[in-house]
Amino acid sequence: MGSNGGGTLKFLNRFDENELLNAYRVAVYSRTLDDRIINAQRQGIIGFHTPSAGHEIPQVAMGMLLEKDDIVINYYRDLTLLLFRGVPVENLLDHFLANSEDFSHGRNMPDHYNFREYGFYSVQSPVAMHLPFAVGAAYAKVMKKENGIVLSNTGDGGTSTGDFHAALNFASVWKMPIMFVIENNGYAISLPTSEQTKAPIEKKGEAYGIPGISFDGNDIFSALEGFIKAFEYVRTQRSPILVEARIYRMGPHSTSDDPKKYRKDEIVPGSSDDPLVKFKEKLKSLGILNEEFDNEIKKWATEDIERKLEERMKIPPPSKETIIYDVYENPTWIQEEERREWL
Amino acid sequence: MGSNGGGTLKFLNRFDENELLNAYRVAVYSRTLDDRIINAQRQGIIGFHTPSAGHEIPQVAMGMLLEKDDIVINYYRDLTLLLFRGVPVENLLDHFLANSEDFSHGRNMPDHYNFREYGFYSVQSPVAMHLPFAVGAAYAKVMKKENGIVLSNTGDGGTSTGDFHAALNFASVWKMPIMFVIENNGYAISLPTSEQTKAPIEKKGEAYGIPGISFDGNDIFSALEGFIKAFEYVRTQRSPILVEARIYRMGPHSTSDDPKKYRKDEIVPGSSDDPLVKFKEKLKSLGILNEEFDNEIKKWATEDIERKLEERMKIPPPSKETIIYDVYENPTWIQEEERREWL
Amino acid sequence: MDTRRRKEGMAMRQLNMVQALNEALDIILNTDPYSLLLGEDIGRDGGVFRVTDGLLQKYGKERVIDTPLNELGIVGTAIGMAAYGLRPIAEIQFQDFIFPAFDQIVNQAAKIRYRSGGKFNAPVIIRAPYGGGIKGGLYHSQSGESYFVHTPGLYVLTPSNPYDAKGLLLAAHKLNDPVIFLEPKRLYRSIKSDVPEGEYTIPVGKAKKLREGDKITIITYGSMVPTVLNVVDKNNLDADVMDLITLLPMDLDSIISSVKKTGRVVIVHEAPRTLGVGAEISALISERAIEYLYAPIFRVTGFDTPFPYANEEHYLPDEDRILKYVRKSLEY
Amino acid sequence: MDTRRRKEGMAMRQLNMVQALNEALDIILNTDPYSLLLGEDIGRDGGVFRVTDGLLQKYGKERVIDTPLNELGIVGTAIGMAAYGLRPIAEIQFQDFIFPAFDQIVNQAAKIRYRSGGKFNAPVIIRAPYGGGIKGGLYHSQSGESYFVHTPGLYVLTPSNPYDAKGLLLAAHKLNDPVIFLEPKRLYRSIKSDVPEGEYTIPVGKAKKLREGDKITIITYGSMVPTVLNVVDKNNLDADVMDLITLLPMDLDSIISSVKKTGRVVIVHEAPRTLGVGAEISALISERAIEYLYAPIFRVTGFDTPFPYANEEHYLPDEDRILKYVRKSLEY
Ligand SMILES: Cc1ncc(C[n+]2csc(CCOP(=O)(O)OP(=O)(O)O)c2C)c(N)n1
Ligand SMILES: Cc1ncc(C[n+]2csc(CCOP(=O)(O)OP(=O)(O)O)c2C)c(N)n1
Ligand SMILES: [Mg+2]
Ligand SMILES: [Mg+2]
Repeated sequence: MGSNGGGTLKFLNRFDENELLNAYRVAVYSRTLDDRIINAQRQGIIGFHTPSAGHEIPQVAMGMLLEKDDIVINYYRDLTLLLFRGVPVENLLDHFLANSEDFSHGRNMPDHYNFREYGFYSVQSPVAMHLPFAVGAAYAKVMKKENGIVLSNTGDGGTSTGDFHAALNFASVWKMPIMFVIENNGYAISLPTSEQTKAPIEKKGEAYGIPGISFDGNDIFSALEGFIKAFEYVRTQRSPILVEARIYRMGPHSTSDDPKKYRKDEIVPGSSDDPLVKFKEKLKSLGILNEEFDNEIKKWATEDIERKLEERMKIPPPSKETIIYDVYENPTWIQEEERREWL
Repeated sequence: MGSNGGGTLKFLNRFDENELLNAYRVAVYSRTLDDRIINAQRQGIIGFHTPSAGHEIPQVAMGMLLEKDDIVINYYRDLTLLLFRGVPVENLLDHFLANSEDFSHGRNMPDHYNFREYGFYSVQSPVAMHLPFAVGAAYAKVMKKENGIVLSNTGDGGTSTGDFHAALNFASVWKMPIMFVIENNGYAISLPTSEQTKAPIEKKGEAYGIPGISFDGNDIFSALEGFIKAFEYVRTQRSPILVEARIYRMGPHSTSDDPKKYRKDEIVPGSSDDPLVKFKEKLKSLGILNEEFDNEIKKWATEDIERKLEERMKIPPPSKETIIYDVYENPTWIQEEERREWL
Repeated sequence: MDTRRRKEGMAMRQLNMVQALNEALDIILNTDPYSLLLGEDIGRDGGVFRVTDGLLQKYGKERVIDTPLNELGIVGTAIGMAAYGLRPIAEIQFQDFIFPAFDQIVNQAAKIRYRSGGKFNAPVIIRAPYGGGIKGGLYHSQSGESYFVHTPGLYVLTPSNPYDAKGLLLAAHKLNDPVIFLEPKRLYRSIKSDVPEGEYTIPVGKAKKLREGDKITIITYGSMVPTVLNVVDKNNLDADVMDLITLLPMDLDSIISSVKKTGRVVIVHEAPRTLGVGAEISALISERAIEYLYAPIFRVTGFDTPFPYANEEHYLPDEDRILKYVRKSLEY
Repeated sequence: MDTRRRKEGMAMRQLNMVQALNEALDIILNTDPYSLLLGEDIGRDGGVFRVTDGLLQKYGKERVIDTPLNELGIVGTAIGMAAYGLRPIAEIQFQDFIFPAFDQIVNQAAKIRYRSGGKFNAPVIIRAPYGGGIKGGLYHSQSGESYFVHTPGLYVLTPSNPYDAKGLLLAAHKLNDPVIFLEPKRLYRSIKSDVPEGEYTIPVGKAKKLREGDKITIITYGSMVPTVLNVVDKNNLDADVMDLITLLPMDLDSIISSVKKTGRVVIVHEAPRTLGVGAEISALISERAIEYLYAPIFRVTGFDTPFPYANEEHYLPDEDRILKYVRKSLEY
């Protein structure tokens, strides 16, 4: 870290203070939204949520290094990354509320995002099922001579699936420009990573001839440093890499989950171990942020979300006819008949 | 190698010359049978065969180290190992001929063996589908406090499957006494191993915290040495290991395959590179075997197989009612009705 | 609900289906030393629906196994355990996630006895919550029973109330072939019934007649049973209501004799219509009793679409939809 | 066989189904730069049935890909390719080995359009040889079409002769949704028919009437078509013979109008009876045309067992079995 002249600080030879501050702002906004959605779930406004508290740091780091042409094939715990890449919170709220403005007419459970316009794929529930898909997406990019790379992330539990195995092997044999990111938050619902696998996750690439890299994802600078290396590798070698960001899932797995049944919380939100608090302290010590400004950011986030939530809640639910749309490009007689008969 | 006194040679501190000679005899018998089955297929006597020429050495090595209580969950290219563990050639021929004496009433394609009495599982076609099964078998052994370990083998192609991934991970997490053997014969039908994966196969265990070992499976002493270490590890550590025996599939993938479409043969049967010829030369140089005795063995094998084949060919085909047996312990009304109506 | 089978001397309690299933598992683990459970989050967490709650504490990690996240591994290893003498009961967290294990179920479990000429068999029970009604969207609501009913070598069972759930799971444990045990998650906690303590079994392959009537036969199973009973009771329908319970092999005799009596049939299930279980029921009837029919055989089912989140109440067959077709049949 | 659709000016050659399919793939690769093939042994080896013979040499490794041994990977990556603008055609070496990819097919390909509100779709064709008749035993003979026909979001197609095979594969390539393309391997080389050079398509969703008659409707598809035609021709049956070609969505109108004309139906397929495609056909008929029937709807199918090696000729429906039920229907 240090100055590279011209009066502007350059961190890691790359990011100026505005970029860091922006990252912090997105992380705070994401946490605020996360909390509000959990709350809304308790109020019965929203059906379900998989909180992303604890995942913000690696996600803003990825956001800072992704380029416009990069495609992200992501999973259900990526709220921060969606915000970072510019998905309007209105669209997110429409999705959470499953209202008629939602991209899929409210067909999906919350957190099953779909923002193609912002460089994302559509999230499905089956863990890691999107990883082979990501390899195919990379293949299309290469064949069509498009710029950019593919980033595909999943959880530590995802590494146990057959999809992970297929995806890493195909990516390696085909030499695809793809970054596999494991957001290792220590748990797959109740299963600690130590029982998910007996190998360090970063070593799992070796079975396919794919290099691995692992770092403390709770610290913004170590996350940035790690991701800089990883992106550099994929962009220059046009080859796959496996990235492990070691983080901690601070909340429950989902709003249906009660972690007290299976663990003692190791990192409590808001405590000095909370990666967001550590991020703040770092920025403060660098002279980029002070308490007052931090409070302003938080106030803005809370009010912005509140206002927009209230607004989006007025949107009516999707019409029931939407049940039969989009099964095929053109409905077959079966869907047509079902619509006529029932909807 | 060397003498350990008492007038008897002990090889690798373990095997005497009779054991080596027996191994050679089984390997020769296996090759002879293999050739005869291919021939029988051409004559239209037998429907199909996946030749095991080139696989004999690691299989006799396994056979020499397996103990009675060990279970083998094997694949379709293990003729030699079946012979080594005492499966009568009559039973093998009944299976190849799919006659009424076959264990499953001729329901399976040839090479889909099933010899539980000799410590084997039942072979199915889907590549590597038996590996998770093997882990479960090991679990049963451990839970029932039975002696012995589980050995499960498959081809290089098998390492790409989701079954391989699941099996190695579960075996590691559960710490099961199981030896995974990859008979890497260089090809999965037409795909060379170099396009199957970009990692050395022995390294694939590292993704699961399982040690790997690799050796030249064309040489009896290096195969024995490798397997001695591997068995020792599994028996003493009661933990999984991954073994790669590097061999070469000398024949076609199956009697339906024409390797000329995709490769030039690197090792020609009967040439000085043929592992069986190398085995013979080794035994000769050790003074255990001479050409005359070798000819006797081969003559005996040929005649024995010929006689038994002729005999087993007289056995009638399975009755058609057998189609509906063994779907369930007791047929449901559906099978019963189908039998009454059609068989 | 069903108290006709109450056994002499067995204490009864009102339990919900989760409790009843938990009790069945407890009995199995307690009485069969070679039985064990495996699945994701079934141990410490007690299962995401709490069906295995408390069993890890009681029987230990060797017999209540929290597995890595891999359904192929869960089912594949369970088959190996079963073939070598254990009695594994695997949980698939949601039936929607059973498909990575589909190969193991269809190509291994269902065929092991056949291909080995009876030398091996796989007495494994695969439990999976299925169906909608909990706002689960595309991937926490599927009713995939057809995929298994089309696979000879399997048993496919599904209870519709706590009493049957316990007795059916205990019955499944006695079968020496693989069982797909589908639990209608919508009914996990929504109904209670008298459940005896201790062991009892529900016969496999037998449907239950929940209402006796002369004018129409309504055939259903699993989560649609309470809805169908509501329609019948509220509208005083003179209907035979059959709860299939066993989907493979279906209780042909009961179906045919009811149809011969009433001459009218409506089949109700959540799964999509095309090749839903209703198709087989319909085909069995028109092969064997077509001349007894006064009306077409109607199917009231989920739509031929994936399962939607926001509009699930419109996706699921409701009382109106069922009644409409019952009337249509009666007035035909 | 069918020459009615012969196009003006197109040269005809007698080809077998393997050659016809190879030609269709050649045309696709030649005219659509974003099309590509992937699968096991499809490149150097030209496919174990030689359907892709010569195409690697012509179009290179980037577009004719020999993949590692993993069906999940083949289908999963193909879906990703398709969603991002390519037109992949995946080969599964035998349909029996498609199950490791079942999750990708059912949960990903079939649902991608729906869950993304049409933002993504997966125009992938999954080709797979299926059915018996080549002495393949349990794992090289399965007819698993039901598993796919029960899955909304998929097209399921199967040709019964070289002419249709080529035109249907070309038609599949124009669909913007996933297609399961089942090739009856028994007919790969056993029949030849006139096949035009160049491009033509067979309409998806339309059955073909191969014989026109008044007394009975025989509905079949895929490998059973020649057997059914033999029965009809040898016995001079006055029968409508329908080759479904598209199994999802089925050609309801043609089925119903034929049944209304003849009043008698026999359905023939290789797959096991329980929830075979015949069940849906039967159910559709008894929902919509039951009052036109003079006889029960009969199904002549493979048995509800795994597929045996030694006795496959007894497992497969043969002319006698079909004729027996045709007679039973006619005499009812
Ligand atoms: C194939 C499959 N099996 C089971 C589930 C149920 N499930 C949802 S999330 C989850 C745990 C995922 O853990 P991890 O991959 O570590 O991601 P995290 O939720 O911790 O971010 C499980 C078991 C599922 N969605 N898909
Ligand atoms: C799941 C599955 N996919 C495809 C096949 C077709 N197939 C049979 S053997 C084989 C190659 C296996 O190669 P390898 O594992 O190296 O074993 P080898 O035959 O070389 O001993 C293939 C692709 C199959 N049997 N199972
Ligand atoms: Mg996790
Ligand atoms: Mg090989």
